[in-house]
Amino acid sequence: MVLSAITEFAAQEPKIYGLIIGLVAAAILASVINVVAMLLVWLERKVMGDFQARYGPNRVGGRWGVLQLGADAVKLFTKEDVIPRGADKPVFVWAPIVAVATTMLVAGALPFGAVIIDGKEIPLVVANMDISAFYIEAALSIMAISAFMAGWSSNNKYSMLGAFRGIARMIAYEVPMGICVISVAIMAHSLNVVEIVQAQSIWFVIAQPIGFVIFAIALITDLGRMPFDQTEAEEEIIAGYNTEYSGIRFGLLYFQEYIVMLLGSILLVHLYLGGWNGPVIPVISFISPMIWFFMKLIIVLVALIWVRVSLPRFRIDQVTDLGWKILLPLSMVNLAWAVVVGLYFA
Amino acid sequence: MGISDVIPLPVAVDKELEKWTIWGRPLTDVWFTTTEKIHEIIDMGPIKNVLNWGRKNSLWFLMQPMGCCGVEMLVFGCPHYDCDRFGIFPRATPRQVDVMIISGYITRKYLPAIKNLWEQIPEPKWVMAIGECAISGGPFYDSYNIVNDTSKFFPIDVFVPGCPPRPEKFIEGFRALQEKIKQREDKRGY
Amino acid sequence: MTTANDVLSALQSAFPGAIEEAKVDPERQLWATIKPDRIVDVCKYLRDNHNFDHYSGAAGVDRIDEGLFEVTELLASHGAHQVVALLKVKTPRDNPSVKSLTGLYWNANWYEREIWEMLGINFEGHPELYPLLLSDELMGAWPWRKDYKGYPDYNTAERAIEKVNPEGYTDYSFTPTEAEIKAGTVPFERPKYPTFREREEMEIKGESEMILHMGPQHAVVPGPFLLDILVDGERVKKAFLDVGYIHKGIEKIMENRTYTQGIPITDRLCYMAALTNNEAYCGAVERLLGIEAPERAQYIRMILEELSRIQSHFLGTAEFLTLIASAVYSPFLYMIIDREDVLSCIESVTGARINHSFVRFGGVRNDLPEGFKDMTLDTLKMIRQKTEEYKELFSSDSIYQKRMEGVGVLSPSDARRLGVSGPPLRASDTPFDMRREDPYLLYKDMDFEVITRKEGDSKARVEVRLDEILESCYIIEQCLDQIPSGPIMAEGVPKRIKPEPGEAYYRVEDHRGEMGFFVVSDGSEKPVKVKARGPVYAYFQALPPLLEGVYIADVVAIAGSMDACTSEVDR
Amino acid sequence: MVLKNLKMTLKRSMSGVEVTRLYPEKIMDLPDAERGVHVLDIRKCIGCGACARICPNDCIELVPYARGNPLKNKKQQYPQVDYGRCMFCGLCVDDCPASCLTMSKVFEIAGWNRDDIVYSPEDIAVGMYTDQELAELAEEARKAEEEKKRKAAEAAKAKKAKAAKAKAAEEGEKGSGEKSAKNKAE
Repeated sequence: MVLSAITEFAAQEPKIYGLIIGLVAAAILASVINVVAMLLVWLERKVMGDFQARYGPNRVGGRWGVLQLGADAVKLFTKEDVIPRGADKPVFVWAPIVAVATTMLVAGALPFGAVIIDGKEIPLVVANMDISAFYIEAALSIMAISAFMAGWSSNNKYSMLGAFRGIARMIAYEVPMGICVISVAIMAHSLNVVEIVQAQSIWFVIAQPIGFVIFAIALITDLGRMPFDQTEAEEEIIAGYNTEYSGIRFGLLYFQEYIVMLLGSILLVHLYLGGWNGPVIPVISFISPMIWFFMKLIIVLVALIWVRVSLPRFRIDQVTDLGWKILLPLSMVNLAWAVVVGLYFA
Repeated sequence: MGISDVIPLPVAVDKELEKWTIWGRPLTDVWFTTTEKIHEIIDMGPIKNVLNWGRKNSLWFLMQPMGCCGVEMLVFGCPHYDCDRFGIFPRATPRQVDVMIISGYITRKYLPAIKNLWEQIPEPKWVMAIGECAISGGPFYDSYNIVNDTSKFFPIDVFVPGCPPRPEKFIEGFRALQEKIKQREDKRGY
Repeated sequence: MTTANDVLSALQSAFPGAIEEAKVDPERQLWATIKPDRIVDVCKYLRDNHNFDHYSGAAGVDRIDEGLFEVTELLASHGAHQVVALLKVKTPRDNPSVKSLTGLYWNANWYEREIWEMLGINFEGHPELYPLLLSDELMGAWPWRKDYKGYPDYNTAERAIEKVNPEGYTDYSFTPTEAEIKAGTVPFERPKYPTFREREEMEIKGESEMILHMGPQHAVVPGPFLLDILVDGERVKKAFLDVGYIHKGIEKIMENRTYTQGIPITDRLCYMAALTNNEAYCGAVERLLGIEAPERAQYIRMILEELSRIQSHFLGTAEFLTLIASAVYSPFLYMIIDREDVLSCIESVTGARINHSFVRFGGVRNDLPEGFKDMTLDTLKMIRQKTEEYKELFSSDSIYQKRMEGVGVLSPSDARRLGVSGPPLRASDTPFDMRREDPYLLYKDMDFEVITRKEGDSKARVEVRLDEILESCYIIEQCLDQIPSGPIMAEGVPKRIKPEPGEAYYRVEDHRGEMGFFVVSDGSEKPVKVKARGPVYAYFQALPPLLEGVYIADVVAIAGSMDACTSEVDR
Repeated sequence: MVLKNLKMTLKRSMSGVEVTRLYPEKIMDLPDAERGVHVLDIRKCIGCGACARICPNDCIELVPYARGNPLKNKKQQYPQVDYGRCMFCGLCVDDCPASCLTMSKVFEIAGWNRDDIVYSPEDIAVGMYTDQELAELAEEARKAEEEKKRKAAEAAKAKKAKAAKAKAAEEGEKGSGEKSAKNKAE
């Protein structure tokens, strides 16, 4: 009864129906992503503990400490909201919102795996665009702007230094990262992430090893994780651009970091590790792409945490040096390689 | 100043609503309300327990080593004692912490600085005195430059003796604070 | 080889009449009282002709009975000979004034400023005589004078006045009471240290410059101190240092305790080197008493001090790692894990993790427990293996090399001029180690190497520390082999310590450098003056010139590689 | 290259050893020399106050304690330790002539209030007298007291008798006394 009404409505007003479905999907996506990001924080603390011969959270919520992040969230979201005197109030208030909003924009275009129905692969993506790879790349760089807003508006010298560092780093690394995405697109003959995944009969990590390394480094830089966390280097500039943020606003920035980490890893999996591609598992063929996708994702996430606990931090000038002097030329080489292999031998 | 003051409701509705109660209070108090009233309601009900559960399990402290106890504070965060087990976590900026550990001698010169730090911490916040110097001046009680009684300046919730206290004592102190928060006995009354 | 007698005779012939009284006691120490107007000449002569290029401090003594202040200058040499010259200058109590040595020795600056603010002795020719450790309100009270009446001041907390300043923060001031003004214990003049605003107005020249206030609370610091750095973008142009945030007045407190009660206080001087501080203080008092610890006690002391050196070097390196990496950086945590093992070895003997209060006059507190040897040997084996691993890590990793090589370079001549000692000095190609230079305990029987490096940068300093850990392991193994049985306390040590009137200076190799205690006794139960010459004081003084022209990230790397301990600076 | 670092952490992770001392559940083995909370052997304490005199921090105060040994002086006082000031240096233990003050391995003394960390003799004492023992001892003390009183009374009696004797003797020597008085007058 209801179903038939809906189908009728969909047939009559396809545009409005599409809009409603899109909004519902976006809402589900936003809440799911937040929960997953919280799980990710928990995962990081546990894995970090494992690397460091300790346990990590194991008190709150049973033996595994799964509710630790719940406690953190409750605390952060009920803390006093301080806007420092002398801060540029509107910008200060909007910075975390912009940060989270841009991550959601990225999330909209990223496929979160795929399901197989009737032998047909259906990617789980909210907005399937022709240029989604490029769109994601562009939206990721907007995040540096939100960090800059946060740093600039705080009326704090440490924040400002962090913001400047963020911008300098972003400029140095967006270029090689963009070139890497282009190389991938050339090889896949498409800028659509879904098509890029489908084009990977051979994973691009094998076809373009240099590109993979450059993209991985640039991605870590974009995420602002060790050894590239100069924007919030605790030992140098206190907490960088979020020094003055507290309570719920800091909570947003804090979780946003992890959401970006999740999305960045998904992007890496899609572009280089063959996304959800993998041999179909017979019994549960319905979700077998999802299983492959999540396995790859978790390996990438753990690797990111592993790098974080084991490497010391670069100085900001060394970071930009690395970006301009090494990664950029190498990405050019990679581009040439991609053009040669992708266009002439394919 | 609530919504009801601005937009007068029809009398009939008002009367009907007055009969409804929540946690023994008229619903109108909650429904058309001010911030203070919300706080009152939260204080009464079980929501406060949930909030306090979150707060007590996520005590981030200010990384502010001041003396011998500072060294043990460092060790307290390291694998052998692993404060992360309890959700305790060091942060470098006062804006993002809940607990300030006074881990050493407060001198006349340092008192204004540490008081500023305390004022920068957003509510709810707690303070712990760790080590003799923070409690009473310790070995330096008769010095010309030491503030003896720290509790005159800070609402200290937990006193942890030791010179310096073993890292276990830091855990003990934090657990005492958690218990205090749970029982709503802390000095500032959260 | 120059001996103290040679120096004395040379001085007497060069400056007839300038030396009022002199003695040589013990062999390598020259005590002389110099006429106040000739002190600069004498020091210049000693520096130029007898290699006294190491200014290791100055102590001011208040001789209230005689109506005099004495300022004792401690001069030594960086390895050319082992003589320590302790040159005394006397000045009347009313209107005291002494000639400044800042023209001769760069690092005399802080020592003289400290004596000035504590005792009120004016130093003629000192370039910047403004407060160092004390806050402005205590200036002029001269707290180290024997007739300082504000002492003991139990009521500081009650007298504090709260006032909200224009920036919205609460200021505290301790305004003196009427009674205190009458009693004359309060400031009569207040030379001001420049405030933040004044400094910013003075120093900032260009549009792109700003002053970054690192501290008093900052993640970089091992204790509160204020490092103002004038930065242009990411480059540091100039650095200013303000210490004294945890000035506790240890030297004054020790004057009000008996000799025995002073031992636990020396622990708190620098908590990482509690055992060597004990050793230096007890050594000085033993010299005054004329006793010597039995052989077994000396071995026990050596074992524990070397163990303590290992843990201190581990912590120093680990802290440095957090500063160039972050607090979640794993090798830092691994070092702390290894350090815990060493700590439990020490704890099994002394019963405390950090502040041991273990050394006693003429012996040690208790004997080694059973099974200590096996436990220690096992730990040492593990430590050796781990240290080798860390060394390999440092030498092979390219990020480390980028962050450490050529950062904060101290040339050998600069290092000597700035008065630095310990690992930073040895990293600058100067084999200067008290264990070799002025052997105390039984170090003269031990076989070990003084580690040096040529480069003088942060990397060299870290490598010196790691190598010293290996050397310490070797020394401990020798000690454990050779340790005899016997008593652990010397005979005839009185229960109430009352040394004969006199002075003694005793220096040891702290984990961070040269640590010396200068103790003056007047025959009573309490010392007249205890002066601690700490190594970190010298490092800190050398920090601002080192920081010029580096990046902000390097500020923490350099400060960390120095392995500073604020508690000892402020005392 | 940076691979060395990565290898090191991976190795540690693979070894799977957690070094964490699970404190609230398990307390690590502390050495015998550990300097923790004081232990006062109340039967041995002689209340000399040597510990209070040697204490550099002035944290030991001698206070009266009701459950002390009634056999001894009733005004005897026992050490009360203020752990808000004690720096666990062990000088008091070294200096105790009756070796009744020692330090234990207990270290858990955190308190909610400043008063919670002041430990009266009752909190640190071991070998405390039970009520029965205390009653017996009190009885003994009472007996001793009575004995003492009796003796005192006897002594007083004896003294009185002696005094009476002396008086009698004096009276016998009255003559000479008068003489001396005379001499004095002169």
